[in-house]
Amino acid sequence: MLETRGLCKNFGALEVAREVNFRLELGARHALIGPNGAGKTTFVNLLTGVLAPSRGSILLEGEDVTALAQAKRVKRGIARTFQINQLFRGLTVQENVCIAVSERLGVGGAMLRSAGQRADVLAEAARLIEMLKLGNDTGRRIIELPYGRQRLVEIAIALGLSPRVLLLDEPAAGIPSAETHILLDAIATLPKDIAVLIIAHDMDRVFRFAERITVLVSGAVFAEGTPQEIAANREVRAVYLGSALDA
Amino acid sequence: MRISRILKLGVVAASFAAVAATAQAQTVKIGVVLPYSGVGAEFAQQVDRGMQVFMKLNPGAFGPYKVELIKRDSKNPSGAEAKTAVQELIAQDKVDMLTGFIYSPDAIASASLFTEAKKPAVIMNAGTAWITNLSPMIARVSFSMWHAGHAMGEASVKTLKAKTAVVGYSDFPPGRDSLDAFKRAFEANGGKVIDAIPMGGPGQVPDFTPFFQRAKDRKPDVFFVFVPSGDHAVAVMKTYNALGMRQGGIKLVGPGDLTPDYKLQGMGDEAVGLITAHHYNADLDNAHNKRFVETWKKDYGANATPDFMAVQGYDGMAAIAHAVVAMKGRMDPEGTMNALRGWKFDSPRGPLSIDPATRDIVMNEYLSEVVKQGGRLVQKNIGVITAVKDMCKELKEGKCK
Amino acid sequence: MSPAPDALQRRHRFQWWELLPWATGLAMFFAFPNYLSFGTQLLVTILFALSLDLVLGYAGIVTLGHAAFFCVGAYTVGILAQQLGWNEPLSGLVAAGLAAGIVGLISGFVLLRTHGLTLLMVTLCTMTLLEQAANMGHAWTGGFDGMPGLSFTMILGLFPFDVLYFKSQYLYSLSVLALGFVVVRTLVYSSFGQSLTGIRENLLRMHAVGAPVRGRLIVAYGISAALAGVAGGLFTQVTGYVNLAVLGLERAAGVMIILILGGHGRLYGAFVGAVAYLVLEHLLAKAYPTAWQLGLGLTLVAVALFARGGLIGLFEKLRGAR
Amino acid sequence: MDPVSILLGGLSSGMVLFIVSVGLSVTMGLMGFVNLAHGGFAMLGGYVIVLAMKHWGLSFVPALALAFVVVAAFSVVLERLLYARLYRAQELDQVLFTIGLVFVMTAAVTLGVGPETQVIRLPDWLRGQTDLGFMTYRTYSLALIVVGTLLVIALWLGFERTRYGARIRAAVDNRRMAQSLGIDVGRLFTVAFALGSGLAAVGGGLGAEILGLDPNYPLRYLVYFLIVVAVGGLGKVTGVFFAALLIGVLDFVLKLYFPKGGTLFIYALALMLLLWRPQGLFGRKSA
Repeated sequence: MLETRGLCKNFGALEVAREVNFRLELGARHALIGPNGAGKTTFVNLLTGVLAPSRGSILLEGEDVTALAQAKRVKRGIARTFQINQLFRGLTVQENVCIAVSERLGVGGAMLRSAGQRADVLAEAARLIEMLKLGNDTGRRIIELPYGRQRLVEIAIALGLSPRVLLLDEPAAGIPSAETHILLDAIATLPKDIAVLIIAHDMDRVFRFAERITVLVSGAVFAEGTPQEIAANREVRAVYLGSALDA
Repeated sequence: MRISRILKLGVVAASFAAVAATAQAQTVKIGVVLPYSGVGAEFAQQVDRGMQVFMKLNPGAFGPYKVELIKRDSKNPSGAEAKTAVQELIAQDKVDMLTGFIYSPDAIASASLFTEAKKPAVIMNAGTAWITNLSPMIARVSFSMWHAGHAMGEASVKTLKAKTAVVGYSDFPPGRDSLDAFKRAFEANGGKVIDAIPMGGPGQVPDFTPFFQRAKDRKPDVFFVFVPSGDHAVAVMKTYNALGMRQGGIKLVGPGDLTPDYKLQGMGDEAVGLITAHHYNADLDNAHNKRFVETWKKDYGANATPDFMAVQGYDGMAAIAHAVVAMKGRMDPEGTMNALRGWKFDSPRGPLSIDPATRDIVMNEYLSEVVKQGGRLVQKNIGVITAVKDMCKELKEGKCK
Repeated sequence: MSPAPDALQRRHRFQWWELLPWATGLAMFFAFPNYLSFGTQLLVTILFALSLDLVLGYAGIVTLGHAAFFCVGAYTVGILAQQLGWNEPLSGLVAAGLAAGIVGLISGFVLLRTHGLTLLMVTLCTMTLLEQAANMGHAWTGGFDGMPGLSFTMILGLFPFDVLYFKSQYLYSLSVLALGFVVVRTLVYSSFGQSLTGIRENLLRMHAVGAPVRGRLIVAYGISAALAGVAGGLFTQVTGYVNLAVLGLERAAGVMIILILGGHGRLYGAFVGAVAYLVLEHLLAKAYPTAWQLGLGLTLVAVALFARGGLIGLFEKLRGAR
Repeated sequence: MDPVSILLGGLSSGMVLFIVSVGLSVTMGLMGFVNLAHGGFAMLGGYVIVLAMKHWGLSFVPALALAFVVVAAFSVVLERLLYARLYRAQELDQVLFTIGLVFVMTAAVTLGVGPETQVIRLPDWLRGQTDLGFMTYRTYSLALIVVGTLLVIALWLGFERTRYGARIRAAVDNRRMAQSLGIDVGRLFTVAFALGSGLAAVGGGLGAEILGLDPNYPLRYLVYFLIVVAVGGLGKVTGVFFAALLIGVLDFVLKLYFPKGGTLFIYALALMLLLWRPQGLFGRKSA
């Protein structure tokens, strides 16, 4: 589905991605883990087109999208969330989701009809808001919400794009543990043919969710396999997992 | 909504009927439009004070008639503000006449109103030559850029014996008018203008060095400079001296805007030797001027000096007084204009009159040189050209046709 | 209590108090027939500020050069009338809007690659360039002396421009402003307007939802420029005069200040700001004729420090606190 | 026309631009604060000099030093009381605030001193012409070139060779990183702001001979200062220096040879430079 070949990125002498060969299969539930500074977010930025790779290529369903602009990749079905919330802070939850949905439905540039009268957009937004249990906050502005709830809006926006590939950059970070189930439920109800790549720190959850795990260290793929394989991999335990797993 | 009432800058009612016994209650309303705030405030002050000194020195000038001055701020030289002020003075305050107008755009924008409403206007400064052609209701007591420019062109050849000249001018209408006027007269008398250098817009005082460097390299006999009166002039003197142009044998000449009277002392010795042509300077030697300057210094401080704008305010009031008395306080527009046509007056600037044909001023142009006398800088009279008309209209140049 | 989910629909619906400005505008016409000249200038200023609101308030493009488009519109009408004798007012306004809109699209295409300080600078440079060009082309523009005696035919063939009493001019300007307002209101409440707000609020996210950000900005810039051009054309028509003073930093900064004072990105900020600014200016000019800038400056500093969102923002806050 | 005098003329006006603008560049680069009131500090400096020379009989050079101290101190007060509240505000609020501040400064000077242009009397040794051996040239221009050169060397050394300079550079490059390294960025800014404003004051005084001095000074030259900063690159001392010289010389040459174009060229040039390199001619491309 989504594939990288020999992906490299450096900032001057600093290499943040080295020869990354990576495959995300159709319907995959894939996790990307690695220590801080391993280049996980950089990798997402490369996939979505925020950054241009220094070398290598990115393929979506076998088609080279390396040179494609960010917006065009979104149109082809790559959506993401950010590690640090990137929301329209002065707008309401409803408006936040509507903006994403409007773009997906191709009416983001429509000038004549009031956004409040786009029944299709509003219905879709309402569905997503309900799904993420944000119904009570629909009309509230982002800055009025606690961080955890904002996190859910972040997910709602990504889902509003009806992605085929969904890249979740530490989606659970900042959500109180009592509410993480909302997030997990939402992910669980995603259509099966969506490929999901989740970057996470919470190993426990990763191992429950993921069917496949890639370990990134210093910008390079260190290991890849099923959760069992990764858990059993001594080297991985040595460089990274050790403490996290024991904890 | 009280916005509109707030608009009035201030209504200053002034009664100058010295003879308290007059029973005549005819009040003539005069709208005064000047830039009381903003960059032109200094000019407005000169004109305003000139008007006041006239009324103080000539308490009986209006005869038995009462005159009410309604002052309005024209702010920036956009024309639009002035036009709004004029429109409201006419529609609301029902003025009989209008006066003031420092900036040419203010007079130009308002001209159609004078015609439409049939309100005579006495222009106290605005110097673009063709302003008087815009409306039959306009009479001008100030000057046109052609008065001094043409006089200086003539005098440069005849008096200063110059053969070549370079002109430097601020690149806006008065500057271009000055260039045309000087060049026309200078070349008509056998001289040759070898370069004309636009020196930036009037809005800001530029660094004159590159322009003056260019002029210096051309080695002309005279360097004629027109810049807006005031701050530009100080910078001109500085640069002229700093580049050593005087030692290079290049005479700096220009209209009197180069030597604004109230800034003259501040220019220092660098101004000595500067030659200008103008219709007024505070050092003019006549009885009227002596009294004018004396009163000015008494009222506004020993360091205050009237300049050409001040005397224009003075003469403007004189013209209005003449019209009021001639019309016996009933300001029929045609009659008022007829009264102004051919009006003669002995002003601090010498004898002047209004040309009946063009309604523009006819006056003397004085050629003067800045000299040091008793520790002060003084403008020494070195020649007079009498009864100068606006040569732009006489010669039917450009827009003056 | 959080607002109901249909808040968006309700907010975009026309509300009774939105008639107030127009009712006031009409009431002014009957109540102060002698002050219509000032009123007309006020209406033109509101339209100009409204056009700026679209880019500055909604799309978050911080520009200091918006006077350039006002100027293009003003000179389009002036030059058409003076050089070609084209003095039918309505088509003149259309021409002004078109000319300014085209200039807006082209300059937007070139300038909107930059942002922040650089954008501030390039817009400022563009405006200054235009100012210089207008002075150099004084054979066409009249430079500082401007174009005197411009006259226009009757509006719709029915109402003559009266240079002395601004009755037709006032109503004409009020109608044009109303029209312009409908355009802006429709735009900002549309999905397009929503996406502009998105760009202002979070550029990164806007890219990530797949919006063609630059294209949207250029279109918004072009529309806004066209409106500013209409305001400029209107200015020339009602004043019957135009000179170089339509340009320059003071005018550009002035309209920006008006908008921010009223509250940018708030649709009615332009109205409140223009009225407040002009009243303030006149009040202060009356009290301190030569230094009204002091009071104005202090007011601006106070607004920047304590009243983000301008006067309307302040009003919203007070209402919210109650 | 001889190229040397053209070069000298352009360099001297470029030096003035540099001295005034360098502080603006540092503060804008450091805090990302759009300080449109910077020219106001230059103007205040000029007025301090005028008043000190007139009323206290100070001579030119001590008056310059006094202007630096007074304006720097005044700017610290403003910075702590007002500017600091707006560091996290939107660009727009900063623009509004600083324009308001310019109005206040302009009005205060108009009320207190008067609307007219002030003349700073230069000492005799700075007036007239100096014989350079191969040519004579305006003494003051030569002095400006010397002062500007010394200043840029001093600033360069200060930035590159002292700990404080290293901190400022670090903070310009990456503020968050600098903070996490334990640098007190707030205090750093206060110091840089005071230094920048003080330098502006000196520039206002030194430049009065060329740029004039009156209450409308801050707005009149704002565009020029901003162009220098934008072209030079934010927070780059040497960048601002070369940008100022480049603009000074180009402006001079263009005015000399094509006076008809007015200042058209310099704006066109700045526009093209900024579109070509939005981060400035000497600025580093941000990642």
